Amino acid sequence: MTATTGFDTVSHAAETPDEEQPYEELGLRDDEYERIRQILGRRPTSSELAMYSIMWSEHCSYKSSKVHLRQFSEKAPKSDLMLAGIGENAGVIRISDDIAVTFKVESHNHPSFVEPYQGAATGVGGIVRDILAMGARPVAVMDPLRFGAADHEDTKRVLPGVVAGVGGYGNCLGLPNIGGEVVFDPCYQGNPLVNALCVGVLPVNRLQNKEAHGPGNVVVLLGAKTGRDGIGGVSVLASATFNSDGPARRPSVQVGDPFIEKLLIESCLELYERELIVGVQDLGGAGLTCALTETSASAGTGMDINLNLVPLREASMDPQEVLASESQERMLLIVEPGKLDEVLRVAERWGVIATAIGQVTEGGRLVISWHGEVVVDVPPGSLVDDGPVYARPMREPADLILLQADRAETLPRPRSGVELRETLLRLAASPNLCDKSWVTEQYDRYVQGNTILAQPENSGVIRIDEQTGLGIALSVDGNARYARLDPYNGAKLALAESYRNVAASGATPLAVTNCLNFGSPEDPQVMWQFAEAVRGLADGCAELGIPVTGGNVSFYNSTGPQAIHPTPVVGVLGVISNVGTRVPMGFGGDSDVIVLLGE
Amino acid sequence: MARVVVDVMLKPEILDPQGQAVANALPRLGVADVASVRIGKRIEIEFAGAADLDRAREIADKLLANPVIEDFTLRVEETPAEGEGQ
Amino acid sequence: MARVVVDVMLKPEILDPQGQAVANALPRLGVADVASVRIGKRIEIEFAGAADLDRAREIADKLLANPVIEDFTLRVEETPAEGEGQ
Amino acid sequence: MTARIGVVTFPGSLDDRDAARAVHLTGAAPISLWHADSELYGVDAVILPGGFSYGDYLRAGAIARFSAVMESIIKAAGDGLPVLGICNGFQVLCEAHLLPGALTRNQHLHFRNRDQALRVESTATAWTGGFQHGQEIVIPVKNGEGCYMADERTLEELEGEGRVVARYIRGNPNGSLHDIAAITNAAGNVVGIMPHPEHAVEVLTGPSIDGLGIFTSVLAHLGARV
Ligand SMILES: Nc1ncnc2c1ncn2[C@@H]1O[C@H](COP(=O)(O)OP(=O)(O)O)[C@@H](O)[C@H]1O
Repeated sequence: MTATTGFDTVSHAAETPDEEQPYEELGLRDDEYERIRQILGRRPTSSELAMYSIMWSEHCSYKSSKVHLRQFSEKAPKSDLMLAGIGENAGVIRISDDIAVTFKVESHNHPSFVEPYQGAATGVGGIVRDILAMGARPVAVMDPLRFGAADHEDTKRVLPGVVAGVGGYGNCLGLPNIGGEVVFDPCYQGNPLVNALCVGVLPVNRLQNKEAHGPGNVVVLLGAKTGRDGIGGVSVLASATFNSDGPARRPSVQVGDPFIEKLLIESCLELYERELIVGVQDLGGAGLTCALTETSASAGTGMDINLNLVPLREASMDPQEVLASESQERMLLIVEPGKLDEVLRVAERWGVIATAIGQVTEGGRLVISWHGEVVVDVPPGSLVDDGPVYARPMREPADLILLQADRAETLPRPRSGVELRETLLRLAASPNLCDKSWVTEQYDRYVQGNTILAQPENSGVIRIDEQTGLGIALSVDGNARYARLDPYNGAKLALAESYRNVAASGATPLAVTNCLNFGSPEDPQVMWQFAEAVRGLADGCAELGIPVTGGNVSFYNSTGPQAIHPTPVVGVLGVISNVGTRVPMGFGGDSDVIVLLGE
Repeated sequence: MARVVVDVMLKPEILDPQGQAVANALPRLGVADVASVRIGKRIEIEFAGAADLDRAREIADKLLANPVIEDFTLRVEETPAEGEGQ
Repeated sequence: MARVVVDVMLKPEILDPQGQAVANALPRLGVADVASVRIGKRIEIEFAGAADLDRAREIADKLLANPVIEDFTLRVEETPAEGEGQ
Repeated sequence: MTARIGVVTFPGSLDDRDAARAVHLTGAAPISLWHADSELYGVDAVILPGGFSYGDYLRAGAIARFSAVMESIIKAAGDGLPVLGICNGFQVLCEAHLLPGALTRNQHLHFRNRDQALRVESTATAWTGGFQHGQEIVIPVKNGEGCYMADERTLEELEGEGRVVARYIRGNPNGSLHDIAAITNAAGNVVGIMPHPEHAVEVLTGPSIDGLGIFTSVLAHLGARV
């Protein structure tokens, strides 16, 4: 570090090639660090190192899953309805000449174990911004949840917090919750799963993209101030060797402010409506780092960013902390200079902070300065597209044969009326089957006035067009016990269940999203489960003729060395031309005939 | 009867949406010189017998504060005689 | 910078379900000698200049407390120097 | 002439579009009113919709009450303008002292959303004239701070003057004193109701269409006044 600036700069990095850097602690391997040095032609600055470590992490780069996820595109039937697919913030499906729908499910598992309320709340907040970034008004959420045993101490702490968090954030945003899952299994004891799905609606011609086109255009940061949220790992370690007296322990918990997010939604929709912006990207897990690199990389442009212009909650933040911060409720906008004033006015009217922090440049370099010194000078594509890709070793779990041999048929059956009664009562009382209204009552299902079906129906149905009655149906399903026994068929089964639920409510299934919750990809047995599940889902989609439009992978879900059951959660979106024809699940009237379809 | 007061505040680096919303509302009330507002909890624990500070600390730690995002301080407070006080 | 602390508590006759929930949970933690728990708000107002107690009282009266259900007290508090404190 | 019913949008209002839809379904014209604009544009009545104005931070309704539009509404309400506060709107009306008492945290401490049975106890308001006295209706309730509180004297006054407009029946969802779901001011033009009539106006989306009565009542009230 230069004595004069007090922080690591590009020129200083060029002068001190041998300075030791904590890349291992940041999760980068020797060869990955070498690659970074090659790309830059020097050692990275501490800010650059932080950025590469974030963007090349499993979470952002999909380095272990990429080779498998390709099947979704390769095997998928071609569809003219898909306006945006894998690679975008969320998939977009056209459902009429002028209306499109976008939906996606994402995980927020680990934060929800540490701080259940905020973890779950910010999980909802994050997926909502993905939907917003496509140009859509969010219209509903769903929440597939997994907890440990219902009577375990940790579950008593985690479950109420998670449910209150999902409700607290979604209710405050005015998003009806139209379905989800609550499943208990000891395998989730130390690692509950909080997946959140959001669906949004947009006029086809309002579809937004994240590309930072047009050199000279202004880069605007919209929303909350940037604080030290969720940067425990990165910033502490990145500054570790530079700070002799040792960095303070930072919180890794993000706190959400749904009120600001609601204002963010309204201001963005007004900006889209009035065609005031060129591009937009949400700030999610990887904060500014991800938003700046993805927007410039996808357009093949560069940027000049003055990081000092970013509104901070704490003045003492380092540049790498600003770049890595996971503060919630922020969006990045690309704006033509002539429209900047109007954009700032819209933000002000809604009470949201908007700040021009730099501009788009030609030449493909992302240059970030701090107190007049350049602290980052990178080709953005190297962070987004050139991350490592691994074909990890895979092996069928050793216990699988035994598990599969232990068949349900060998279990004793109830033989007498008394036994039957006993079995029935046990089933009815089991946490996985019993009434879930303690959870769902905490969610607003009426807001927006378009909820046609919600809990406890097979799928949620939302009216999109009040004139024509056009609507959509959504279901999310997963069965980890099946997936544990047979991940290939388990994933197919989740898809089939979700597909059936949508069909059963009277809609035509159109598209798929998924959240793949697994253990560590470094465990060959987990990797095998993952590969099988992806293969199963891709084959299932090909057989049913509907595409995967997006999703999310969550690895490293385990309690100690014990991985969770493989838990692919599948969401299916359907369209219904007139919601008046929806089919609720209750029996309709007295003399209705009951028919059993199938075997 | 003895009272222990526990003050629970969000850690300084944690976002305080409530405090921020209140601070933003003040100019509309004609108040301009407030730099920031933080909102936390004040919890009064009334002991049947003597005030037990260790007990109270344990309660605060386990039940009242979330150590991931909050700090707390606690102190014994004289209980004002009935009818007194503001 | 100067700080005024406003403590807002529910009036004694108003039911405090949150405090009650905490009180009810105590026996499970092995705490038996707590007579009651009341939960209110602690609000810290940081003034840009000198602490203005009258200003703060006005804010408390108009905005921070609802006189139908709440009482408040307020006081100036020394701001601990950076890095100090608990 | 078509009645013009204002629907206020505060930052964080959520059910404003639903309230406007309900107004529209009864044949009146919904007029959007913006919190920062003190102009009421000559509307015949005003609805403060549900939602989380200012995130419900501090206390629900506490910050919204200080908006420019509320100053005008407080004045107009004094002159007899019909004003309806639904859920968060009810909270704003109490904070603004247009209605007595306060809405506090639900006794069970959870947000609760369910289809709620109510009994209409007063038809002598601008918003309930179209119901039968004692009529039972079902409309959704959804709130975290819906527990109505007031001191004994206020409660006696409300009961004595017949100003309890609706009561929860078959279960009190939040612990409200006297099972109070809705109240009115002495003049009967300002009504606050915790459950959401605007979510019970269409067969497809509501548990009933009982909520329509609120919106048709005010139209009848306005018509009679002309
Ligand atoms: N299981 C999956 N199936 C299909 N697409 C996936 C899956 N996991 C991730 N994707 C896609 O990969 C891209 C990157 O995902 P992600 O990092 O979650 O997006 P974001 O940048 O919005 O956080 C997204 O387009 C996402 O839809």
